[in-house]
Order: sequence, then structure tokens, then C-alpha cells
Amino acid sequence: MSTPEIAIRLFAAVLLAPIAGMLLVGLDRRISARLQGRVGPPVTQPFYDLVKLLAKQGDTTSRFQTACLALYLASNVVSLAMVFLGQDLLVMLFVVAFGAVAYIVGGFSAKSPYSQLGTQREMLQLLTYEPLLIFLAVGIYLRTGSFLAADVLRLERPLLPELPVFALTLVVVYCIKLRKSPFDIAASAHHGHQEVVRGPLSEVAGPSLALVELAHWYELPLLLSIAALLWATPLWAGVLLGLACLLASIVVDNVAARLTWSWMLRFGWAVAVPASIANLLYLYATRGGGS
Amino acid sequence: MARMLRSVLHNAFSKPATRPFPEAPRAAFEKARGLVTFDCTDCRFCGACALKCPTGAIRVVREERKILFEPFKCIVCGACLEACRFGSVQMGPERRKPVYEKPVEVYTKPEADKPATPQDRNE
Amino acid sequence: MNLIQKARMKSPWILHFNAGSCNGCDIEILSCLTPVYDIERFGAVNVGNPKHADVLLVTGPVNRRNERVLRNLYDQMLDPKIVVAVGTCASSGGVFQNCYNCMGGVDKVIPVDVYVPGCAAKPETIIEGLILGLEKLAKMPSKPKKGAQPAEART
Amino acid sequence: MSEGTSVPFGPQHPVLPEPIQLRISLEDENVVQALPALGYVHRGIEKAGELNDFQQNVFLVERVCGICSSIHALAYCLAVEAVLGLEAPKRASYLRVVWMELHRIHSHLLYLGLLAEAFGFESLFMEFWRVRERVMDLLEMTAGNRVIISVCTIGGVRRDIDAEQARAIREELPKLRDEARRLVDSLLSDYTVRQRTVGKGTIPAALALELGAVGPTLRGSGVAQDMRMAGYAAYGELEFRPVTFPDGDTYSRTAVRAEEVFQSIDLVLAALDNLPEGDLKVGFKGRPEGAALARVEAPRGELIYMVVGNGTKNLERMRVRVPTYANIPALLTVLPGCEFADVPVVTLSIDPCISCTER
Amino acid sequence: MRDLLIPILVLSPMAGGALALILRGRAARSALVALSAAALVFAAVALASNGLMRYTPGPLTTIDWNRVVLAADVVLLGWFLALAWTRRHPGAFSLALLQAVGFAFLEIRYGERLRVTQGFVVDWLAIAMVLLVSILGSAIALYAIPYMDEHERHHPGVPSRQPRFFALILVFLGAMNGLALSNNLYWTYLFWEITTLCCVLLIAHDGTAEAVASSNRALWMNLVGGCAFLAAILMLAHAQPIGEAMAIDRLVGGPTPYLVPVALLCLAGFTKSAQLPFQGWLLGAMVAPTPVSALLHSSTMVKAGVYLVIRCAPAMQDTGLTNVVALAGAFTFVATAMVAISQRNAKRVLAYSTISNLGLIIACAGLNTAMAVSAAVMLLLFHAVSKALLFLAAGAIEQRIGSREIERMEGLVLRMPWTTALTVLGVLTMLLPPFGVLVSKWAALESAAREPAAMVLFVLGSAFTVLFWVRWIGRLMAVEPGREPEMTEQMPALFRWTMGSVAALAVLLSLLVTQVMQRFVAPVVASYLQVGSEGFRATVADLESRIGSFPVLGLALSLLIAVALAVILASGRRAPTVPYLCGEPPAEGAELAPLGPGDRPAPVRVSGTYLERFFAEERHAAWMTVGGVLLTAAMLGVAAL
Amino acid sequence: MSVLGEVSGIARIEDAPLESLLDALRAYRQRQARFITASCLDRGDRFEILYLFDEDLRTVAVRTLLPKGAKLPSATGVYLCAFLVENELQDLFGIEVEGLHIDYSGKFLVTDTFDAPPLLKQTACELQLPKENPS
Ligand code: SF4
Ligand code: SF4
Ligand code: SF4
Ligand code: SF4
Ligand code: SF4
Ligand code: SF4
Ligand code: SF4
Ligand code: SF4
Repeated sequence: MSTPEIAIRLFAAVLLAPIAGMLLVGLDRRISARLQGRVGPPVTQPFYDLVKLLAKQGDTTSRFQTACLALYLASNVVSLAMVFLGQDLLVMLFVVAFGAVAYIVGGFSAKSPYSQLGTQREMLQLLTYEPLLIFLAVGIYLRTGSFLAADVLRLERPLLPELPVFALTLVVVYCIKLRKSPFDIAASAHHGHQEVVRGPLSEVAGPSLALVELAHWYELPLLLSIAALLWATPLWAGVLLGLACLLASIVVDNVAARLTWSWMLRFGWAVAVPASIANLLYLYATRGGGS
Repeated sequence: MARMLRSVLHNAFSKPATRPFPEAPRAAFEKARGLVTFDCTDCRFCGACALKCPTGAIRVVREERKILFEPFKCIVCGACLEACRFGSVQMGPERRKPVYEKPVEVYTKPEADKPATPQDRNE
Repeated sequence: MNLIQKARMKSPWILHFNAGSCNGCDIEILSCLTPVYDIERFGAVNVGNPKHADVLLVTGPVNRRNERVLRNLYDQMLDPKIVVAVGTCASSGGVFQNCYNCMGGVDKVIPVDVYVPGCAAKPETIIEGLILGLEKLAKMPSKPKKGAQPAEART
Repeated sequence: MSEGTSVPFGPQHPVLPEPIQLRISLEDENVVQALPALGYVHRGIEKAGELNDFQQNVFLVERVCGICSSIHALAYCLAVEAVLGLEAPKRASYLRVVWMELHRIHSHLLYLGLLAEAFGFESLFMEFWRVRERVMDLLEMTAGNRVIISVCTIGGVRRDIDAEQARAIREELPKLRDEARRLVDSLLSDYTVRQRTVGKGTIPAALALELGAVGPTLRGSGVAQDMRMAGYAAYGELEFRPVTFPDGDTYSRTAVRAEEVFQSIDLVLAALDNLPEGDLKVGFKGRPEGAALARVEAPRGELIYMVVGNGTKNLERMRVRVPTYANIPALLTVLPGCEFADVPVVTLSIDPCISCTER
Repeated sequence: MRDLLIPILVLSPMAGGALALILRGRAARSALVALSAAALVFAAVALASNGLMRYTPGPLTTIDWNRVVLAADVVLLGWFLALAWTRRHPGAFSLALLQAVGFAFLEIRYGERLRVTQGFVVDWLAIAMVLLVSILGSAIALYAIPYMDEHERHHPGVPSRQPRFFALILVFLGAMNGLALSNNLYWTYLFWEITTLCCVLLIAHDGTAEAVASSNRALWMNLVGGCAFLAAILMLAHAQPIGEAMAIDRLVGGPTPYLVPVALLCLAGFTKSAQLPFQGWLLGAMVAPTPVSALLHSSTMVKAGVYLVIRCAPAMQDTGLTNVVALAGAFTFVATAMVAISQRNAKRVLAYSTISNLGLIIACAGLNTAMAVSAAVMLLLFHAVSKALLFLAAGAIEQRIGSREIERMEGLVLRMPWTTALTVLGVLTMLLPPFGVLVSKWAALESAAREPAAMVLFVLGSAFTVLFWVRWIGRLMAVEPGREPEMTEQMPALFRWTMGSVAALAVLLSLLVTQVMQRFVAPVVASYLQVGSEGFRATVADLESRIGSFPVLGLALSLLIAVALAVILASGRRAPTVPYLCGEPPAEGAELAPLGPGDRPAPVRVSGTYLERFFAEERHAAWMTVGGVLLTAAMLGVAAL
Repeated sequence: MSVLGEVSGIARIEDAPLESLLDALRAYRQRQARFITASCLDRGDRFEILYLFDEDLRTVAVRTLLPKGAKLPSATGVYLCAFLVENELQDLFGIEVEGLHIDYSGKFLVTDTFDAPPLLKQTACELQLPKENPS
């Protein structure tokens, strides 16, 4: 990759993607509202939320948590940039996990009982989705013979037909990451109507909370681009696939109650993980397809 | 979940239930209990309304021939309306509007040339 | 209107506290969130956590036990913030005038920015009150003046 | 040091409708103990009832709680009427039934929505509340106010339902029934909802009786007890059978309320069909002397007013015993053993109303 | 000079140990420890800069070294017998007896075949091991000086056993170096057994019933390993011509016909590394004073096991045996990581995590490709450093708060900010990119990507790992708002220096991961594996393989920027405020005690989650042991076939 | 002062002296009557307390007279659910209840801002808003 190309890609990842992410977050809320028979907020709503939060008085129970959230934001930026630069998917997922860990440690460092309880659940969520994502990366590797995202783009055929399960597990990951029912266990999306209030974010306010909102603007494109890898040729089809996963998670959010963390763990480890493994085993069995 | 899916999809493809408020407010119901006002033209300042009012929103100052009404104490129950034998208490269907400061409305018997409007006074 | 003011107008996050009300106004506040009134059109969400909220909707006449809670919630909200007293009893005590445990309105405990009349206040009135309050909120300074104590009751 | 977890749940908590504090002790997210702290809504209404003129009390008791406010007014009026030896006119009794049942419909739909909200089923919450607006419109149309409808008065009712309005109600209710049926079916058959409600907070019938539970909480444990069976107002003349579900869990209690919505719709329609002509209220002179107790069925269960008059315009005593008061002991008994995530759901399943509990 | 390095590395600490027994004063002992440490570090660095070499010691005056070893072996076996006898442990006694008989048989029957000419062969794997032992070992020994003083204060009335303690530690260090460097199975066996003895005696240091019981368990389990080792020697001696029988470089330099002895050596490695089903002794060993745990039970002695397995890896290339070894390692990795979640005792968490990581190393060795072995070696290095740091920090914490319970460490960051910072740093280096352990894990995952079973187990195990680490940090960081940390944490200077330097080492090593790869790992892989299986290429910025790349420099830079940004963002915030407690204001003087029922202040508490419902030890002990036994049996079975 | 005579809506009122109050309650428990609540009236020198029960939709009552200053034995041993109302008696009437299962010691509904129990007749309730109706 030439230097100007790297620069262009970095620019897209760091500056353009979050704008798309912002609109997607807004769209998400808008679509949810429509599914509920409401009008809902304008799609630019997240932007106003962010500006408002930034203009609020600074406050936190733990400075350390703010620092952790900044790291969380940074990890989202870096992992998105890594995808855009065609980097190693496993490393990218580790960077995502870094963000999750920072988020969790931050949540623990706020001594609010709700933050603590919510963060414990956050940890269990990590335990649920982390293996699913890594399996997805391994699945991609098994067909491309490489962990590099760049190599996926060189494929002639889409991966999805051979990795169908992963599109479904991705919807699960979307639900967890975007805090949607039935997996909005550690905190619900933009309102804290949960027994743990707003979980790890219970004590985060004002500009610190803005960091989290901003991080979400990166998170959505990131999730979308992971889905896009499953149908990378042509790329627009992959983006559509990502949007479809997003839409699916929004619909699931609206047709399901929030379940408990014990249900989530059981579902994750008794259904989603085995299903992923089954798909992987199929790939192993039919090895040699793409590599 | 399947049944709910039908519902939400139905919602997605039909008009939202949201009423366009405040752009196009709905007309109040004809018999709605709304704005309480006084028309002191026939008022005797007898105090029956004040006596029946469960919140003490009305004060009748007989000597000054004034009625002091605190609309933000009023629960729009209509007891005053029922108590007044002279039709001096009115209740319209419109809603009272929110305010920054609570007013005290002062009603007096209108002079022949002046219309019967309340004078607002802030406490 | 500058960007910050516009953002404040368009993103009111709400905290609702029932300070001893009869629930009448509370369910009307809740109605505001539901499809027919849908205040999320204006960017409003019910966040339920004072640290996230810009607007405190209080109902009820405030009693001697929840007074400290109300005060605490108000203190925990970050500036700038507004308080909307919803319903007659939040505005003045209303029908609970003879009740020994009541304080007689929210403004006895914390400063109130907007009074919303009605018993129960109708959703439309609540929305109007919210908008009225936001106009005030938008104009507030971002940084509180040095030495200004956030939570001092007016009386 | 940190053995176990103890967290406050309320008084202001995003999932709690009203200010109450439950002090929850947990072991790995399992509830070991739940202790309530009340008094956040205690106003002192019983005392105010002695200081007010007994006629003004009607407006006061309506605001004991706004959700079934008119039923408080009815119970109070029935008690005072008993002391005064009055009987409301027939038309008034029928109108009372209409309004009480409309109120019950709104209250139950409100509950179903809030329950959905408690387990994070936002769209279902929205749906129930959207449907509920139909009742609210009917209430506003007939009584002039949405929530505190203020229709009862001592000796009868303050408003009439004219033919035009009756027609509107007859038109609206079947629509409401269809929509509610669809939603109730979604609710009761939904996998995720069943996960969150079946077997949660089970109160066996014997325990429910022993702890004095009432209303849907009791009927959800399979005990067919409903004060409307006693036939106050016009209930004696309308066909009525209590709804029960056997399991005693959150699901059963919810199902009872869901089915009662339809029963109430039928009652309203029947009352309108049989609405006799006549006066709206009887006049009376004199002041209450003597004591009376009135028991009616509020949406959450049996509501009791006892008034003691002493011949002046002030009462000697006004005693209010509300349904949630009777249901709290059962709730506290079943919370231990639940998961923390079930606390809001199980708590909501008795449809608690703190404002009347504390008065 | 060159020729002196190995004697210095092996013998000088032993001599120091012997002296420590004689000179019983504290000052003399401390000086001895410091001297030995200096010698070790110096010699290790010199050895590393010298590079590959071979060395065989000349005769000691007139006596052949083989005689010395024989004598030492006899003493050692006798010691084991006596120990088992006095401890009244029939199992251990029979194992010791078996070994003694076996040894006697070996000496009498094959005595001649045991003598080899090549005493020590220094290759890069050995150098890496020696560096670990010497540098970390020295740091821990120094750390132990103030630690043991305090430890003694906690056990008043007991006569000081410090001379014995430091003697054992020093002897152990020498033996470890010997073990790493020796090219002669017969000699290695001696060093192996010395480490076992030191370990067993050190576990029993406190003399409590629990300590003795744990020590006994360590004794018999390690004697099983000793028996396996001896059996391997016996079989090799039986099968091989004189002179070559015991040369490790010949035996495992490439595919070998002697698979059963290799399997037996692996079994010995399993016992030493506490792999399932032998995990019990390491857990019990946590009763020992923490420097012992740090030294023996995390960074060095248990590494001897995996070291042996890595050494054996080339010998079992492309056999069924290597697959079983990989599976056994991966199984241990997952199972112990899972159980670690339910542990409330910090040292047990560390112990489980150690076992788990050793399992991962063994699994990588079993995968036996160039990438996998590189991963194994990297993990061996990075894990040792990070884990040593964690143990040292855990020890410091334990001495201060008097407990190992994680729950008691809640909010420790306020009371012991520096130690907590080091602990968190230790965990982060275990867990997050771009630190070394994670780079190694990445390497492990990529190398396992073509092996379904190993890959699945690796992924699942990694997921569990995150949970228990993060939970621990969470407890440490759970602070009461409004309280500022006491920035003046008291701790002995030696604590500060040793922990600080180990921490610095952990970070530095991570930053230099490409260098480490080029310098230590690549030669190991090159010398061990035939062409055809590609390892990693290290460029300035990246670590690359054929199938992926790890942008070490890029991530390190990003992290640096992110941390700087985070610090800037966080420092501008207003002072911390009281937490949201559902509206109730905190009672006077206690921020986390809002008024509760009856207007009484009720403190708010949140304990950590241990998911005992899912992951309790007892729930899983049975199948873990059964699985371990089956896999070890399978290992021997496959080798025999 | 007298006690309540007939109460419309209560089918039967059974008088029980303080000493045998719990036995009377136990009898109802045995008959599986559902405990409704207790209700207290300030009668000057004593309290008149009614324990209300439901028997197949009929209301029946046990009455006891409690001299002021005397202690009331707690019914929570018989009907656990009485703890709510008994705490309320402590709060609002200042009655000391003995053996109360869950005791909020007078701070159940009210905070300690009252000089005298608010529901006593002699307690002049401080009204914040004077009723100034001139007529
Ligand atoms: S509780 Fe939260 S999720 Fe539910 S409607 Fe309210 S704001 Fe939305
Ligand atoms: S308004 Fe009517 S009741 Fe009131 S003072 Fe005037 S005349 Fe009397
Ligand atoms: S109604 Fe007539 S008599 Fe009564 S107060 Fe008014 S003026 Fe006086
Ligand atoms: S409507 Fe009711 S509250 Fe309002 S002034 Fe009249 S009597 Fe008073
Ligand atoms: S009327 Fe008096 S007691 Fe009642 S709420 Fe208002 S101020 Fe409080
Ligand atoms: S204003 Fe009226 S409806 Fe609203 S809370 Fe108060 S009493 Fe209830
Ligand atoms: S919306 Fe308000 S009144 Fe309704 S339940 Fe919630 S808090 Fe209570
Ligand atoms: S139970 Fe009480 S508080 Fe609840 S709605 Fe009914 S009357 Fe209101």
C-alpha cells in the first residue's frame, strides 16, 4: 500500500466512518421508533446529543474511568483503522477486546453499586461474544488462507455461502454490542431503564459520556465492516449485508424481552458457540476451497 | 416473538400513531375541564366558591370586592363552579399553559367601561 | 442560536421524580414517551439517572422524607439543568393542603424553572412546559459562575 | 468486608414507577433478602380527611392515587352514603360501573405496558400504551379529564353519559378489544416473555391467603375472589365471573389482568346497554353520624374505606386500606430466591401502587 | 573466562546456599544472596552475548564428575526415602523406593552407558532459560530478603528458618541453570530431582499441617515425574549404544525412533508443569511463602516441565504423539482457565492461570510447527516475566492486608497505589495488545488455525482468561469516590526495586518483541525444525507470518498516544462527586451508606462475581482429572504403538 | 368516650380484651379468615383497635381497647402480614407494639419531624396554608 493510499484510508476510518456511524446510530433510533408506531428522533439526533454532552459541566466519580473510556474510544478508532488498512483480523479483534477491557475496568473503578453490577454483566457479555468474533476470523482464514483483511478483498467469491452461521452469530454480536434485547443485560441503549440503572455508565456524565457516544460512532462502522468481510466482492453487497444484520438486530430488539445474563451465557455457550464450531468444522472438512 | 414481529412490521409500514403536537394541536373535547376563570359581573363576593374549594385556590376579599385566584393551586375539580349560585365562575375546555412564574389572578367587578379581564400579579 | 444552544434544545434528557404525587401526573409524563405523544421527536429520552439528565420533571407536593432525595437528585444533575414542576401539587401542593407530611410544592425545596398546571397535567401541557423550559435551558451559561452553589432552595 | 452484595433499589430508580426503596441483598445476583423502606409518598391523607369537610374529601381521596382515582371516590362515597343512609339512583350506579370499568381497562393496560418495560420489551410497552390512549380519550370525552375523572359524588355521579357519547364508546371499545387481543396474545405466547415470567415469584394459593393478598395477585394464585361479586353499584345486576389463573407466578398474575381487560370491556358495554333513565344523584341533608365500611374491587384488588362520622362536617376518622398494602407481604416473601434481574419484574407483578399504600 | 560461565551459573549459587547455612547472620546472608545474584546476572548476560557453545567440565581434581553426580543422586534418593518415611506417606515412599531401585538397576546394569562426553550444550533455548532463571530468580531472591523478615514477624515464636530457606532458594537456582544447560539426560535427571527436593522442602517451610500436606502432595506427584524420567533413561540406556545414549541434542535433534522415552519425558514434564491431572500439587504449593511461589511455581521450576517438552518437540514431529501432547496441553489450558474464574484467592487464581498458560505452551509445542514452537518459546519468556511480577505484587499485597482473598483487595488502589499499579500492569501485560503475552497468544492462535481441536480450545480458553483477570483488576480498582489515593505507600526498598525492575522488564521486553523474536526465538526454531515449516519474520515494525501480521510498533505507538490522550482528558475533569444511589443522599461521613429502611444508614456493598454456579472447582474436578488421566494415558499409548 | 356501635358493612364485631387478643386472632387464623387490616381510633384516654377479617366476602372484626400508654402485643406472630399496619400504629398513633416482627421503630412512614404522633386527636396538625375564607 502506498503512503497516499494509507493516508486516504486512515482519513476515511478516522473522519468519514464516524459520520456514517453517527447517522447509523440515528437511523437505528429512528427505525426502532417506527417499529413502535412512533415518529422518533431525527437521524442527526446523536450529533446534537454529543454536542450537548460536550457542553455540559464536567463531572465524574472516578477520573480513572474517564481515562479508561478514552482508551475505549481509542481502541474503537484503532480497530476501525486496522480494518480499513487491511490488517490482521485477529489482532484487530484483540484491539477490540482491549477496548472492552478498558471499558470494564473503567466501570469497576466507579464505586457505584450499579456500575459494579453492570460491569460484572458486561464481563459476561464479553465472555459471550468474544469467542464468536474470533471464530468468525478463523472461519474467514480457513477460506482465504490469511488473517489479513486485505486478502479478503482479493477474493473472487463471497464468503457468506460457506459461512452462513457467522451471519447469524454476527446478529447476536450486534445485539450484545449495541445493547439490544434480548441481550441488553449490562445496560440498555440510551436509557437506563434497567435494574442496574445504566450499568458501567451509571456514573459517567457530561463530556465523559460524550466519549462513549463518540465511541459508538466508530463501533457501528466497525461492526458493519466485519459483516462486510463476509461478502467483500463486490464491497457494496457486503455493506448491504452489514446493514441487513443491523436491521435484523433492531427488529430482534423490538420483538424480544430482555433476558437474563444466565440465559445469555447458556445461549452463547450452548447454541452460538457450538453453531460456530459446526460451521468451522464444515470448513475444515471441505478444506482447500479457497486457499 | 413471531406475533410481535407481525405487529412491529405492521407499525413500520403504517402511519405512526403520533399526534402532530405542538404543530397541529387537537381541538379540546367539548366538555373537557380546563380553564377556570371568574366573571365578576354578577359576583356577590359571598365566598361560597372559596369555601368549597378543596385546595384554597380562591380567596375572596369581600371588603375590597376582589377575588384572588391562584391557578397553580387549582385542581380543576369544578367545586367552585357548582357552589356559585350566580354563574360567576366559568370553566372552559382549553388547557392552561405552563409558565415560568406562578401568577395570582385578581378579579374585580368590571366598571361599566372596562372589560372583565384579570390582572396578573406575581407573588 | 449557536450550535450549543441548538443542541440543548434538541437533546433534552429527562429525569422523572415522583415526589409523593398521586401517580396521576406521572402516568401522563409516561404517556408523553409513548407513541401518541412521542417526545423522542424532540430528542427527549427518559434517562432515569440524574447524572445524565438535563431536565428534572418533578411531580407531587414533596414530603418530608423524599425532600432529601429530591435535593440530592437535583444536586447530582450537572449544569446546565432545569426543573419542571409537573401538576398542581408539584407547583403548589394542590389538594394536599391539609396533609401534615407535605411540604407544599417543589419550589419549597429546589428552584423551579417551569410550572406545569393541571391535575393531572395533560401530556400536551407537559410537552409545552418542556419546550418552555428548554428555551430557558438553551440560554444558560455553560460553566456555572464561580462560587455559585448549585442547590440552594429559594426559600 | 465485602461478603455478599447489598444495594438500594430506589427510592428514585429508573425502573421503579414510584419512590420506594427496596434494600436488596444479593449473593451472585440472587436475592437473599428484600426489605422495603417506605414513606416517600406518605402525605397524611387520613388526617386530612378529618380536617376537610366530608364533601371536599371526595376530591382528596381521588388523589390518594391517580391511577384508579375514581374507584377511591366511589368507595368513599359508598361508605358515606351508607352512613347517611342514601342510595344512589339506578342510572348513577350503572354510570359508576361504566367509569369504574373504563378505569380498570386503562389501569390494566398501563400495567401490561409497564411490565413489558420492566423486562425491557420496549416495543410492547409502546403498543400497550398506544392502545391505552383510546380509553384515555373516552375518559376525557365523558368526564372532561384524562386521569382524575372526578365523576363520583356523594349520592350519585356528577356527570352524565349522553347518547352521543355512549355511541362513541360502543364504537371505540370493539376496536380497542381487537387491538388489545392481538397484543395480549403476543405477550402471553412470547417465548422471551415466558422466560421472564413463568415460574418467577410464585405465590401458592395458601400462602397468598395467609399473607392476605388480594385482587389479581390472589386470583393469579387461583383463588376466585373479587369484591365485584358482592354486587355493589350495579355489579349485582350484570353478569360477572372472576378471572383466575392457577400458577401463582408472574405470568398468571399478568394473564389475569390481561383477561380482565376484555371482561371490563364487556361490562362497560353491558352497562351501557342496560343503562336506565333517571336521576344522576340524590340530594341529602345532614351530616354523617355513625360508621360504615365499604369494600370495592379496584384494579389492583380489594379497596376498603371506613368512615366514622360524629355529626359534624368533619369526619372522626377516615381509614383507607388499599390493595397494594395487602399484597406487599406476599411480594416480600417471594423476592428472596429470585435473580436480581427479576426483582423489577416480580415487584411489578403485584402491580404495586405506593401512593395509595402510604396515603 | 568462557569456560567459567557455566560453573558460575550452576555452582556459585549452590556454594552460596551452602554458605548461607553456615553463616547464619542476616547481614551475611543478605550479602551472599546479593553476591550470588550479581554473579548469576553477570554470568547469564555474558553467556547470552557469547552465544552458542559447548562445554564439558574437566575432572574435579581426580574425580570424574560422573562420580559426583552419582553420589549426589544417591544422597538425593536417600533423602526422598527418608522424607517420605518421616512424613509417613506410603505412596511417596513407594515411589521413592521404586526410583531408588530403578536407579540402582540403572547404575549396575548400564552404568557405563551413562557417561557422555558432551556435558553442556548452550543453544538459544537454553540461553533464554538461563536468562530467565538468573535474572528473575535473582530479583525474586532479593525480594525475599525483606519478605522473609516480615514473614517471620507474622509467625512469632517459631525459630528462624531463614538460613535454610535461602540455602534452598540458591541451590535451586543453580540446579535450574544446570537443568537448562545440561546436554546429558543423566545429569539433567539429577538437577531435575534437586529442583523437586527444593520445591518440596520450601512448600513445607512454614511447617503447618496444611503446608506439610501440600508438600507431601508435591512430593508424590513429582516423584511420579521422577519415575517417568528415570524410566525414559532406562529405556534409552537399554536401547542405545554406549556414548550417545544420554545426549539430548542427539536424542531430540530431529525425528526419533525412541518415541516411548520421549513420551515418558513429556509425562515428567507434565508433572513438573502441573498439567492435568497433576494440577493438585501446584495449587497446594500456594501455601508456601510468596517468593517461593513466584520463583518455583510460576516463573522457573514449572517452566522446566514445558522446557523439556519444547526440547522434545522436534523428536516427535509428525507423530500421533505430538497431536496428543497438543490436545493435552490445550485441554489443560481451557479447563484450568475456566475453573480459575471461580477462585476467590488471588494466589490460586495465579496458580490456575500459570497451569493454564503452561498448558498453552505445551499445546504449542505439540502443534510442532515453526510458528507454534515460536509461540511456545515466546510465551515461555513473556509469561515468566509477567507472572513473576504478579506474584511479587500479590506477596506485597498479602503482607500489607493480611489476606489473599480478592474480595479483601477491594479498592486497594487507594491504599497501595503503587503495588496496585504494578499488579494492574502485570495483568495488562498478560492480557492486552501490544504486550508480549498477547503477541504470543496471537502467534499461538494463528499457528493453531489449521488444527480444529486446538484452535477451538485456544479460543474458548482465551475467553475465560479475560474474565478472571479483568475481575481481579476490577476489585482492585473499585474505589470509593472522593477518596484520593495515599501517594506515599510504604514498602521496603528492595520490594520497590525488584518489582520495579521486573515490571520494567515486562514492558521493555514487550516493546522489543521483534528483537526477542529475532534473537532468541528464530534461532531456536531454525535449529529445531527442518525447512518447510515457516515461522515468523520480524521487521522493524511488525511481526509477520505467512498468514497474518502483528503491527507491534503501530499498536505500541497508538497505545502511547491513547494513554497520553486519556490522561489529558481525565485530568481536566472536576473533582469526583458522590455516586448515584437511587436518590438517597449518603449519610454523614459515609459516602456509600445511604439511608435505608427505618431511616437507618445502610452501607452499600458489591462483591465480585465468581460464577460459582457455573465454574466451581468441585463441579469440574472430576472430569478434569479423568480427562487428564485419559490424555496422559493416550500419550503413552500412542507412543508405544 | 363510647365505642363504635353498629358499623354498616361489618357483619360482626367481637370484643376481645387485650390479654386474650392474640388468642382471638389465632381463632380466626385457624378458621382461615383472611386478615384485612387493623384500624385504630383515638378515643381520648384509650385506643379502639379493630382487626378486620374477610370471611367469604363478609367483613368481620375483632375489637380491643388499648389504654393509652399500654403496650400492644404484636399480631405478627399470628398474621405475619400485620407488620405493616403495626408499624403504622407506632408511627401515626405512637402505640408501642411489642414483639413486632420487622420493626422500623417509628420511622416507617414518617421521618421524625413531628412532635406528637400525627393521627392523635389532640395533635393540632400544623397547617401550612391557613384557611382564610372570610365568609
Ligand atoms: S425504559 Fe428505557 S428503553 Fe424503555 S421506553 Fe423508557 S427509555 Fe426506552
Ligand atoms: S364567584 Fe360565585 S361563589 Fe364565588 S364569591 Fe363570587 S358569587 Fe360567590
Ligand atoms: S350564597 Fe348568598 S347567602 Fe350564601 S354566602 Fe353567598 S351571598 Fe351569602
Ligand atoms: S376548580 Fe376546584 S380547585 Fe379549582 S378553584 Fe374551583 S374549586 Fe378550587
Ligand atoms: S396543602 Fe399543605 S400540606 Fe398539603 S401539600 Fe400543600 S403545603 Fe403540603
Ligand atoms: S397534580 Fe393532581 S394528578 Fe398530578 S400528581 Fe398532583 S394530585 Fe395527582
Ligand atoms: S409512570 Fe409514573 S405513575 Fe406511572 S408507574 Fe411510573 S412512576 Fe408511577
Ligand atoms: S392501588 Fe391504590 S395507588 Fe394503586 S392505582 Fe389503585 S388506588 Fe391507585
